[in-house]
Amino acid sequence: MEQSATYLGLIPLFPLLGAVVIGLLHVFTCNRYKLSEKFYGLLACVGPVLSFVLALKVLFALKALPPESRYLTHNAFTWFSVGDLHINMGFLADPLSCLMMLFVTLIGTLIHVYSIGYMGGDKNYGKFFAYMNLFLGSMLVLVLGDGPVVMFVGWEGVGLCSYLLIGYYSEDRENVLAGNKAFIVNRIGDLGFVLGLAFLFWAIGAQGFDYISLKANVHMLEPAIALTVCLLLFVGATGKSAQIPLYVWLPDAMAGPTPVSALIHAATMVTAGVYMVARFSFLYAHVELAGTIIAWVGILTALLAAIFGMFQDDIKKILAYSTVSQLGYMFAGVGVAAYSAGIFHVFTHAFFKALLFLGAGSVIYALHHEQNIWKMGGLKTKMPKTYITMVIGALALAGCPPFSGFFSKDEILYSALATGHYGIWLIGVFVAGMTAYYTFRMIFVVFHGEPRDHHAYEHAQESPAVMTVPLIILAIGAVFAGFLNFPGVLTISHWLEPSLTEHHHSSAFLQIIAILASIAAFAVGLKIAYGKFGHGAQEPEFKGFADFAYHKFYVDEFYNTVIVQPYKAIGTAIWKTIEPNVTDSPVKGAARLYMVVGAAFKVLQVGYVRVYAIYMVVGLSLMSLFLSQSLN
Amino acid sequence: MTNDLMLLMPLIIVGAGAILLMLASAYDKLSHEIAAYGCAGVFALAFLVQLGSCITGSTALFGEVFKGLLVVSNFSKAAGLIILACGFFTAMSSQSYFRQNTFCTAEYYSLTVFAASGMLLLTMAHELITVFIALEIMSLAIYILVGYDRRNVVSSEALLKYLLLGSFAGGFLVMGSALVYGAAGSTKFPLIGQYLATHGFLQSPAIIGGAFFIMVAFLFKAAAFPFHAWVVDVYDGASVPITGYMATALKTAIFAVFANFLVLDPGLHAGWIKYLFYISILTMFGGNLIAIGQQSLKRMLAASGIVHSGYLLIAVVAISTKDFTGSVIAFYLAAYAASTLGIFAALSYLGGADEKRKTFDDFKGLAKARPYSAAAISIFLLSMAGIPPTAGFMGKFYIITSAIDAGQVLLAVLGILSSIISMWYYLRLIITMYFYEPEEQFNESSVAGFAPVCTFVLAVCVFAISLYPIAI
Amino acid sequence: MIHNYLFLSVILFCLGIVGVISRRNVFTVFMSIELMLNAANLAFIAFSRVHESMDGHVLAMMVMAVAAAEAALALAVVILLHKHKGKLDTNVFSLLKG
Amino acid sequence: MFEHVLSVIIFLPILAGLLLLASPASRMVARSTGLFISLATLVLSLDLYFGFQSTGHLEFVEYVPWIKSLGISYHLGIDGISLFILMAGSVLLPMVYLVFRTREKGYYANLLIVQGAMAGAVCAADMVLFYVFWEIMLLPVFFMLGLYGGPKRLPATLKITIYTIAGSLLMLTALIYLGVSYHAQFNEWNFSISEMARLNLTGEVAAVAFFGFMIAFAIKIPLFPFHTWLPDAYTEAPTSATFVLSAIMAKIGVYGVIRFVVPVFDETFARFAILLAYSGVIGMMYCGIAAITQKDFKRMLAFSSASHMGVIALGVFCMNMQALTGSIYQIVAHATSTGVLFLFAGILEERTNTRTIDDLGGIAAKAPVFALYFAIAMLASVGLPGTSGFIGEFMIILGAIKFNVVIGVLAGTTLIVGVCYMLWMFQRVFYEKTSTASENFKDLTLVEGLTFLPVILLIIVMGIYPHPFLSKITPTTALQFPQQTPVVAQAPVSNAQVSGLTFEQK
Repeated sequence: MEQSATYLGLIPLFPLLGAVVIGLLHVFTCNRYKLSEKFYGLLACVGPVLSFVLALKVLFALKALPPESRYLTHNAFTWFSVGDLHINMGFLADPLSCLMMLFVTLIGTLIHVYSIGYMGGDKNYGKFFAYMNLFLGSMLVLVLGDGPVVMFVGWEGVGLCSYLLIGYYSEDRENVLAGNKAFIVNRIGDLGFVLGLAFLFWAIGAQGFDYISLKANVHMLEPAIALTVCLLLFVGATGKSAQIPLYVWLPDAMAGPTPVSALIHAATMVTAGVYMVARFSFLYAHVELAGTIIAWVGILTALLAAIFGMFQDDIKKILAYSTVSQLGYMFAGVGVAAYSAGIFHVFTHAFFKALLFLGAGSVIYALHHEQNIWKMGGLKTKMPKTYITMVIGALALAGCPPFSGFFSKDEILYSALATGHYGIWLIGVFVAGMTAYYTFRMIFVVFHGEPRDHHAYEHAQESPAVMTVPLIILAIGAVFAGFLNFPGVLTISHWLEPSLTEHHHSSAFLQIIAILASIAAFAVGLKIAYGKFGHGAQEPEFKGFADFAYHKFYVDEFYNTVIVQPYKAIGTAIWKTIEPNVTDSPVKGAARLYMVVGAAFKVLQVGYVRVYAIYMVVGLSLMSLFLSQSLN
Repeated sequence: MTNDLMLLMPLIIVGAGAILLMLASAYDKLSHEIAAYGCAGVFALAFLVQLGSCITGSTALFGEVFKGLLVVSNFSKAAGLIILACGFFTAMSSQSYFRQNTFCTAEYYSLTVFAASGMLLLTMAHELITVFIALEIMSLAIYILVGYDRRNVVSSEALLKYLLLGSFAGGFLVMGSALVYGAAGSTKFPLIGQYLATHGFLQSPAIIGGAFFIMVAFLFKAAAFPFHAWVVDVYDGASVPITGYMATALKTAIFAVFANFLVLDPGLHAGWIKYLFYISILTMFGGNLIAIGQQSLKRMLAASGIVHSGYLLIAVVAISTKDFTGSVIAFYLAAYAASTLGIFAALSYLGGADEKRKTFDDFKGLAKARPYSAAAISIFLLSMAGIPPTAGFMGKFYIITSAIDAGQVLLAVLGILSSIISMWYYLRLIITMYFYEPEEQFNESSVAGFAPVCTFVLAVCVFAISLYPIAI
Repeated sequence: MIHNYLFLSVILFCLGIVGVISRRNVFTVFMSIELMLNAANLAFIAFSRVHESMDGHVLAMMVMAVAAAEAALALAVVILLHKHKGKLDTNVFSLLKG
Repeated sequence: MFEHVLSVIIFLPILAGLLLLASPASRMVARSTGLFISLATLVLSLDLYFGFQSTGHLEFVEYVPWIKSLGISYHLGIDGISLFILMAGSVLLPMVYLVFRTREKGYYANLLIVQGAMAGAVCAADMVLFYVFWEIMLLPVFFMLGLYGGPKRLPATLKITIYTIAGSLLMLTALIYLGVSYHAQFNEWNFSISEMARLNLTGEVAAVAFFGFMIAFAIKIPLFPFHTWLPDAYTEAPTSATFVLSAIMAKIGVYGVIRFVVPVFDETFARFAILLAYSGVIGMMYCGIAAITQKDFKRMLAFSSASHMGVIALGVFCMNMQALTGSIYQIVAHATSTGVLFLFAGILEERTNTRTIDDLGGIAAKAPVFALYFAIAMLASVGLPGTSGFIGEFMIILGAIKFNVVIGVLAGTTLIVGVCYMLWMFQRVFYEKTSTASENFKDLTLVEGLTFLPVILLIIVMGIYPHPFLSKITPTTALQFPQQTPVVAQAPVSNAQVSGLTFEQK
């Protein structure tokens, strides 16, 4: 049986409409007169709130259904249909998308509220919210799409928004460049995604190209093609979710306003890749190799990012790398076919990372857009709310029981262990320790010890309620979200079962080991961090490996010299050298030859009548020569 | 009998007209303007009669009247029409030409008509000596017209060159006829045809050599490579209207007789195709290459005339000796005549006193000063270049079609290539006229006369002709 | 027998051609051309003998007439040219070229 | 819906243009005439569009025999393929008159003529007629380029003209060759396009004829390596000429390939398709990469246009329904997006008197509406989902993968190549600090805003709800590939039985 629910279509529609309305209002008014910020703020929140409400409605609708048939669909219209290719603009709400939808809308709403405060006094206030709404809409399309192509719409839509929002302060070049970088790198991933879709379509798409039909036909897929498709799709994921080798855009993406970093580059968009893999669990579950590759890529990314994170001095960069690292965990999770674990981490991570970013934002706001942690310090007295909430976030991130991060991360590590990926598990535990270290390094440096920049310190003060309230709500989430999947209870896992293809391992022994290991890692990391920074520390001098890590292993420089510069060079070469001298030379040559021969022929017209007679006679004799030839 | 005379009527009218004009011009009261009108009148009358006979259209072999020396076929009628039209427009443009140039007397027009009578005769001629005589009637008149400006050494030089080489070629024609007569025992086309049909073409060396010489003479008059060298100089030396006249009417007459001669016998035609094949290629490309470098407009047009002879030779190669209609050749000639005459008509009132505007650069920015003339000239050029929807395009289309249909694919392709090459010098003039600023005012509108009208009419013709459907 | 006439006419014809392309004096050139025409006439006569018909003679007459007309024009041209340059060398008249 | 609507659409503009040229009309008169006529044409073609039955065969046929002996006739008709190119022309051209208000008489007159000619070329169902219009198309462009072009216009003019004419004359031979071989095979003369499909051509002569057509179209499209006339011409030409060239005329080249080459030269085409596909892909990358370092944004757009045309052509050569439909859809999409971009470029040039990218900057802040429009058009041209650009590109890539994996992958890179130069250009022109040149840049006036609005909306609508458009195309494209049965796709059926769904190339 199939359930149809028209209101599914509305969920993404509300924010999109919001975006259009706000955007047009802004565009047509901004240069004439200024609408009040309150007005924009309220207008902006309408969409997300409505979507959130509808999301809840969906949740209850689904709960009402028996687990095996827990999905709602809505087929808005035939998008395009050519021959076998038949794509509907359709939406699918099943436990998985419902979960995503819920926290996306929830956190989205909170961050909108927060932004009302944070963006105060910005001259393109309206534009900002238009983009934010547009983003939320696209994200919901991505989540709700009933097939990969519709998902791709959202997939690219969020990419666009991230581009627009990263380059939001478009006055100075760096931000825009960061935006371009994000878009282009994402596009590289999308190429993989599209190709993956193409292969998938020609393989089994003819009977319908939405998840349900694909799931039904997946058995027809030949292994080779299955592997190709899996990997190609994963390339898309690496782009969107900042995995090796395409993670480089995310740290730069911090150029955008902090709420953006919180919403897009921490909580929601970057987890799209994980969501996609989970969505295709029916496919990945059949391809061991792809899973293993994904897992390793993920865990290595986690490690790499953690290393970078330990040496950053920009508060947002630290969080950015921690995001990359956490994403690595998630992929490790889905890689070892623990999809629910991965999604669960997505879920919890959304809360505490958003929390941390917003906290950081409120610090930055307080210090008038100062982001270097070595210019902060001792702020805990100044802004207690922020401090407390951020500590909670940090604990969650560092995976301290019983905070949410602990459960989800532990779930992943446990699955790695249970499926016998010991290497992944070990690295995972190690990275957990590093996570604890760099997180609390940040906390200590920012909030403890002596203020390093007294002038800034004097003016610093707690942010307004509109910013702190979301912090608190998120903090609550960060604390309790974990219990939704308490080991042994596994509410979320069970909830997700109908939409995922996975089998749970239950081995109490490994369970215990995993838990103990991660607690230990956390403890160690915290201890070291406290030891080094607990009582205030000065900006250290990096040398050797530290310096190398401080410069992120010069990966950006590497890409720049190996890819970007050559590309431009080729471009110049083509139209400065190749075009005129090679491609166009036949034409030019022909023209030149033409002129030369013409000049030569002019000479034959000597003007002496005798010579003309001679021409005649010569021609005559030649002809008669031929004639005699042809006669005998 | 009377019907036959009706068919001959145009020729008679033209001949009589010529003589009358000659006599009339003895009176010095007769200004050359009036002579011009008279001449034009003669042509117009003859044209109408010819048209009438075309419409009532019957073909007659003058068996009983002239012992089959003359034949009127649809082809010859069409050719006649073209020639008469050319004559008319030449007279008209001469009228305004001689408002700026002073060397005119009334005889000029009489000679024009004489030439026309020669040409008409040539189109009907069906016997070698008749061909020779007709050719000479035409040529002698044209010689004089070329050198008409006696005070101008250049035109005298042109006369010299034309006369020498022309009579040189004439010598070949006569010798050829002699040899053919020797072999076939007659100079009448039908009898030669019969002889060839019975004995075959390649049997008697006399007939081969004879046909060969005759061919040479025709190719000379048709300005085919390598007998083309005189064309550029003579066209350059002659006065503008006469150049136009030669380029169109004369060429028409020659190709008419040429085709008539070639279709005598399949063997004959087949025998010459392989020469005409190479000759047409050489003619097209040779002409093009001469045209590229030219600075003077007249010389360029002369050279392009050579190229067009090349295309016509393709058509000649492609004619089928069985059911020969010559429609393709006639159509192309008409199209070519319309555009060429148009340009020369335009030049004859834009050229200024003593043709002071010769080169491309002299016509810079014409479009700004005289937009309509410039537009007309562009139309003619495009037609020559074979750009639709002009007559020139349809002409080329028919030629290429007939060529490919006759299996001459290579020839067709080469023809196309040569017209690609020819784009350059046609466009060059358009570019000069349109895309540069005018350096002078071209204000001889006072001397306009009839030439502008001719230009306009011909511009219309260029489109009208293209719509006229023919059968290959 | 007849062949001798033909040989003669061919020889005359060739002489004419050579004259045209080798001589530079307008007069001589014209005489060469006349030579060619007469060669043709000779051939006509000879052939009319072969065919035992008078056509050849008639044709020869025709040709002569035309040749005469041409000659008349030619003489006029010669005078004209002499007026211009005072000499009859064809190479003098090469203003038109290129 | 009256008789001869096609003839009216074709000849109304042509006659109006000629009249304008002949008459001493003032600029104002010329412009308003042009506007009126083009709007009238638009109305007619809309009428046509909604009257279109999408039977897949020619509709609105007009037939008047012309040269009976050769079976040449004045034969018009449109099907799903030609309809959209015709529409693109009629929808886009009126904008020019509204945007560029102070040009000379000849400018507008030539525009009218070229519009009519293009309509003719698209509607012609007889080869000779097609050729006639095909050539006439070029003349107005020649004059516009030469008369109203930039400083280095003359060489560019000569180059494009001779280059294109050379191509089309070769096509003429090929076309006549077809007619003659039809005569040889069925011994009756016929030049109607649809009949030619009956021919079975073989051997190298067929190949020669094939290349006769192909080169002509390759030059018009332009296909690598025949594109060398393009950058100069597009850059030097007055904006509206560039607009016409890129938005419609190039498409008629593709149309030619679909109309003549694909059906007529089945085997030959199949033999060379891979070659052509490669040249399409290479062209796409070559021009796309060349675009990134351009200093002059018009030139950059020229290269980008060439790059996109490569993809569109590729779609035709892939020989499957998705790709073909994709390229036809992309034809319209590209016409709208790139066409509009060129017009915007014209506006930029008019208001800042510079075409150098680096002289500009910060326009987004000065002119939000303009920036918004530009952004939408740009995103469409980089094929963002939700804009018209995506649908076509997606289907082309899909088809290309089926045709040949390597080509498919290369074709996919268009996603990246396009975005690189576009974003970089957008950044330097619209973002960053406001430069002196764009210091007092006026935003679009109300009229201009309203002028562009329909097209901008069209871009979005075609991206979000393309089905109605596609449903007019697919019947025709389906006929091109008889083996592809399901035209009206049925609802997805779960667990259907396995059918040959593997990846061997055709």
